Amino acid sequence: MSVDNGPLIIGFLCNWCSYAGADMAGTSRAAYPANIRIIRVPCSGRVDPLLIVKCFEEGADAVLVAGCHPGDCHYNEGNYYSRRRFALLRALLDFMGIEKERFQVEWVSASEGKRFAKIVTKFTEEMIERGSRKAS
Amino acid sequence: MGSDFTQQIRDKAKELLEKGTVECVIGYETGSDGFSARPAFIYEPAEVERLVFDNTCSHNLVKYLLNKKGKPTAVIVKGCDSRSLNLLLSEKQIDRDNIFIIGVVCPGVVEWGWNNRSDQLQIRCNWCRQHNPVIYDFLVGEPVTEGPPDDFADIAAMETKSTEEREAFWREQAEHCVRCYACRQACPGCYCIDCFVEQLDPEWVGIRIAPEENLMWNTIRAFHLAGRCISCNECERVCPVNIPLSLLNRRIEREVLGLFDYRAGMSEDAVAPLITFMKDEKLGIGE
Amino acid sequence: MSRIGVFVCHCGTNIGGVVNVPEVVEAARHMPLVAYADANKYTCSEVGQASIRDAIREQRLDRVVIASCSPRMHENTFRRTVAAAGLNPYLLEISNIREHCSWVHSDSKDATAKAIDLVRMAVAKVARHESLLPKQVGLTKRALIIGGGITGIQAALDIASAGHEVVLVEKEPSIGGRMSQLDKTFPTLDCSACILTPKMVDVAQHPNITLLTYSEVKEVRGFVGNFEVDILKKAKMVDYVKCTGCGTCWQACPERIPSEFDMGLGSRPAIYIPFAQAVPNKPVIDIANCRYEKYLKWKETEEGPEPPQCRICEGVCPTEAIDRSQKDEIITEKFGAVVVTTGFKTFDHSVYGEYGGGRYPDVISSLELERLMSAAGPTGGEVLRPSDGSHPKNVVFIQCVGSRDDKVGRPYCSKVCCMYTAKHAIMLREHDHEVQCYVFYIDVRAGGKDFEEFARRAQDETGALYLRGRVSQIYQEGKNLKVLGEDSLIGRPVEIEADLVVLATGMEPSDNADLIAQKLNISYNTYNFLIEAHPKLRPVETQTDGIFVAGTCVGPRDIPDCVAHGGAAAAKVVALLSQDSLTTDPLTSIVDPMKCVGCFACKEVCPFNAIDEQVTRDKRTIASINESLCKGCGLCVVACRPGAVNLRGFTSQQLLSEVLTLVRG
Amino acid sequence: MHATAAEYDVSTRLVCQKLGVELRELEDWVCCGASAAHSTDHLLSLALPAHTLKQAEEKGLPLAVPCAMCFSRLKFTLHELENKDTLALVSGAVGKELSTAVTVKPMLQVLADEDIPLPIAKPLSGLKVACYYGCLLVRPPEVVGFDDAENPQTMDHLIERLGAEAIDWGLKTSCCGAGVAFARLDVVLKLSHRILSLAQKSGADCVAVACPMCHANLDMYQKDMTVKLGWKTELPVLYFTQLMGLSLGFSPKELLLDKHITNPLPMLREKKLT
Repeated sequence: MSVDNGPLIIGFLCNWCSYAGADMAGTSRAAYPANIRIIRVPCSGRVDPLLIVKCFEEGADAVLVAGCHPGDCHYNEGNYYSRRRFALLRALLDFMGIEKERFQVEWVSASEGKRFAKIVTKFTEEMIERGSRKAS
Repeated sequence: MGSDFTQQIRDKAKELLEKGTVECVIGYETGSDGFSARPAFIYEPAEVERLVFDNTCSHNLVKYLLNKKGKPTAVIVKGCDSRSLNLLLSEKQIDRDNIFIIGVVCPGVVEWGWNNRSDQLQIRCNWCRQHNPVIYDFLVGEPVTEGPPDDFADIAAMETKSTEEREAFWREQAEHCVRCYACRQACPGCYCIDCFVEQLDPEWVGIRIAPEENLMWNTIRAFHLAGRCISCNECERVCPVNIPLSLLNRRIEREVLGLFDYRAGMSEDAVAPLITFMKDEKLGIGE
Repeated sequence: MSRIGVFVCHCGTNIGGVVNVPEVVEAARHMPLVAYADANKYTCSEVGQASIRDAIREQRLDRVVIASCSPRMHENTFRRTVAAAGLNPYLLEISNIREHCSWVHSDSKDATAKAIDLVRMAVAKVARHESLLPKQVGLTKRALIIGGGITGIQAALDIASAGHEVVLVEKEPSIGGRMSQLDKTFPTLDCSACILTPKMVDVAQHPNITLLTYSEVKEVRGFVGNFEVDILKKAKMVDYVKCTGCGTCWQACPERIPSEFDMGLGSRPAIYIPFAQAVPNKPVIDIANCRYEKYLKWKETEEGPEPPQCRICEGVCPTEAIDRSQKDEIITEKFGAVVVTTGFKTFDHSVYGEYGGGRYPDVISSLELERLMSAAGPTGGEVLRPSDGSHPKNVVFIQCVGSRDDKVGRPYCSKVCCMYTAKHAIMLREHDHEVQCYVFYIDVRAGGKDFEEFARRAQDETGALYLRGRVSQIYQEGKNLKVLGEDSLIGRPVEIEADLVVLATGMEPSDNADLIAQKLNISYNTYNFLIEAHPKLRPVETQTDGIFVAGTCVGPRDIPDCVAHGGAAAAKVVALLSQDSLTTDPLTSIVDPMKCVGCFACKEVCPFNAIDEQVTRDKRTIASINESLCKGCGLCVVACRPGAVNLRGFTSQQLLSEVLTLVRG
Repeated sequence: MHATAAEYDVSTRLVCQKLGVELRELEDWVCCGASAAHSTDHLLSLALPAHTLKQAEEKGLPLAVPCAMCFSRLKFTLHELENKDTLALVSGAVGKELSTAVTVKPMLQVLADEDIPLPIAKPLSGLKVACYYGCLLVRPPEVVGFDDAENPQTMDHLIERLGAEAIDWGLKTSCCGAGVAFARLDVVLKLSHRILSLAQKSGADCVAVACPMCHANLDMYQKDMTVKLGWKTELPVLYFTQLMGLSLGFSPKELLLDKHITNPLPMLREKKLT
């Protein structure tokens, strides 16, 4: 892990909306902190809760999952399932001592580059404030 | 109650075996300590006298049906156990046509008393709202009125702790865990041929016994039962190091009930909450 | 052991200006399994691509990571590059260090550290890529068209003329759709029937087209190139082989039922063709209203008074074509492509209480006016008002009824109403010079060739008075209607005494558009309009390959647009059917039969019905993926607890190794 | 109600007594603030009705409101209080913990309840009545939730039960101009005139109303209409409660039928209803 200072945030972005949204942040030069590492997935519905738990067990400070807005899923329904899965996972993780603030799910469309940058900036700042999980 | 229930079960088992309706009756018999029930597999009409039913009949026998695929079998279920029948039917793990269900209106089951008969009810009976079987072919006992909805006081108590305290609590539990997987073996919902925890590629859980790996196991075990756990609490009962697994299961259960108004195993054709959705629901995710 | 090559792109200064590219290259050289690492000024240039091809050959690389712009940009370019050097194109991974790194971070140190991480993740992932080969599947070179309006007619004719077989399914007894109900068409005022009827006849006579009227699609199975469709053929009770369409029966039938075609303003018999130019020009018996059928129904129970037996049609038919033994029948046909052209219906204006809620007979919809103006309509083309049959002189038009109105849940513009109202104003004046038209409008939307000129003509030449504003109330005063509204341009209430009020009712999808969409597994919006794959770039395709949509079932549009749309869908179908086999994307899910426990959670969540049940040799029922249907979303992978399902290109192993590489460093 | 609308007050009380509907007047009711409050201060326009609502809530009784304007303000307040922030704000202003657990009904709805039997002494046969609801009783529908906003039927059904004929006409819920009653008399005259003339053209012998403001506008200005708009005849305007009273056997005097400016008695005499 080479984020020397500050939290490590892992982002799972669906290929069709949010990954494209992050691309759009790039093309519109909407800057955000460099703490996030993005993993491309076809759909937010491909993000296995096992992966999320694994991120946290291995010491990641925060996880962001982003997918198409409900109703806009490239695969019609994927984000509806992820919404349910993550609602339960978030509750379980929080119960087990991983604050729900550390696991964020957002809907970001391909045109919301600026919004993506804003979300990541705010998320990173929050995580800096909370401090590293390892340190706590 | 005990002797009467026992007699009814024996009579029914005898009838089923004699008629050839089933080739095996899975029930309870008195164990080696002379008073605690243990699972019994009865193949001959003559052996039905081994069968008993009392408040030590804790095991969820539905689990054993998974080994009886394709064979006509009768099984004795309490209220909670009966919900796991619906779970396995909806997940196509058992075939209704091959199963004869002897439902028993559950009087509550007691803790295992080691050398003495205990009269302490197990904690699952405190929150149980399913003394009456939800599915059966033959019912033993008069259906009772179920209590008011569960208030999940145990979960609320845990939630009064700070996040740090909760993390420390579960880390400590994880340090105790020896990954014996007894919880999995007792659970009727755990029937994967190749459990994720033992897979090497992908290696979701490291093979070493370390707290973070143990925590991964316990978290995912609970999550794989999200919307499927039927609260028989056999996992917690069989845990040799007394990890309070019910807290995890019931935290999710409360969420599933709150968000989706769903209780697992209440009917054969119910669709579990994680494999369906509603378009306009608000779940506090991405809003 | 893999030999991975890593190529880091400067992208001029786009990446190189922020990320220390040499440092990334140096770091890459020390990553596990990396045999070679280098930088390029512009990787996507021919020079850059050539250097990758050369390196693959010279360094015997078997996998490639390219750290450059977004994979959404050049993944396909670089797949071709590595394929040209003899590698399987799927043994490539792109690391996005431009859009996700250099363009959004300014601190060189942070950006470089992140770029190294991103490359490390890509290396970990590419090590677990597999060679993949696209599969070929055959296809049936036939097309199904659902809906025989102008759009469906156009699509059918175009596909059939390209040499492919077409089955056109229409639920009514005749094709023609809404266009056949219209009198004239804007902006040229040519007669709707005159331009439509020849096309309808072409359909009937085309050797490649099978016409199934009075039929509905029941069920659709299969996938692109290989659909299997159950079609319900409703009993017509008339033998179309014997019937000559002479009309004796429908003239003799004593029953009278409000005519659907005439919007209830006229009547039709129980054995009927909907309109004179119907195709096929042969009747059906409306079983629910036929006297003899009612008698037969009564005989089953003998409850209530005995209805009269009739059977007059049977008596008068010169060819003995009436066949009461016919039953509803379901046939199954195979198709390679489906075009949905189910069209529209008009908004039901009775929800507007302020316009009388349907209570006033002289408040009519514009489609009703079309029927009143049509020479073939119930009044023979004389515009007579429904209440007393008099000639209306003062006619008020109200625009946007069921359009641009959130209050009734129809916020969209129906696009055609401004123009057809202009047409009505012109036509009414032509019918009767004393008519004065008033048009209450929000905006006059006349975007289209010759449209604005046409709308102007209604105002300038025919003296129609356009009032910008909505009508607040209509009430009956004596024989006439009082219309209260506002002219918002002068900011004054206006009051008009009208003989007839015509509501420009908007378009909404036909009944059951949602059910058809569900059968075809395509999406629809909250108003039940079908959703195209992309609103601009893929206007007639859907998310389901091989299913196309066209015409007003997708959204409001006029006749020229519908014809163009139908033709566009036909072109797509022809392009599909002209292939001899179809190539499937190999990035699909796969099932490990040893791990599958047969719970079929995967099948529940699959949005594409791509999961089948399969029985193994040891008699276990397990899941198997239909790779032609699978779109690679991976929902099934997550639903699968034992991890029996995996997604090629995004396997659990790959995603996990990306995470572990990152967190363990 | 005690002054200009005494006819409404008296007839309502008589009818209620006869039907066994017990009315209890709130001791500390305050003005609903219409229309001064809601055009000047939003919070005040909620706080005034809220005070009255609170009393009804404390009494645990449904609130029957004779005036359409008061009804409208009370319903609006309830509607706005559904919002938690507004609820907190208004609670602060009133100085009491408010809730939305109060039932507010127009008097018309209370008396038109078909579960209450009508001991008809004298059916109003031959009388053609134009039922006029006005705008505030039924609008906006999502706030007041009473009958159909364009073509309401509650009063029509009631009038038919009295033995009279309720005519079908199109201006049942049109505005009489009460909102600008003092500022723009010309508007009031025009709007009220339109209502009266349609009622008359539609064959009505009289107009029945359920609101003091509607009554005032329609009844009071008929003379002015004659001068300014050429209104030729007179059309009596009665409270629906007066018509109820008449059919329940009360005398015109008891019902203060002689107090109207447009005298209904000649018409009633002609119809043999007095």
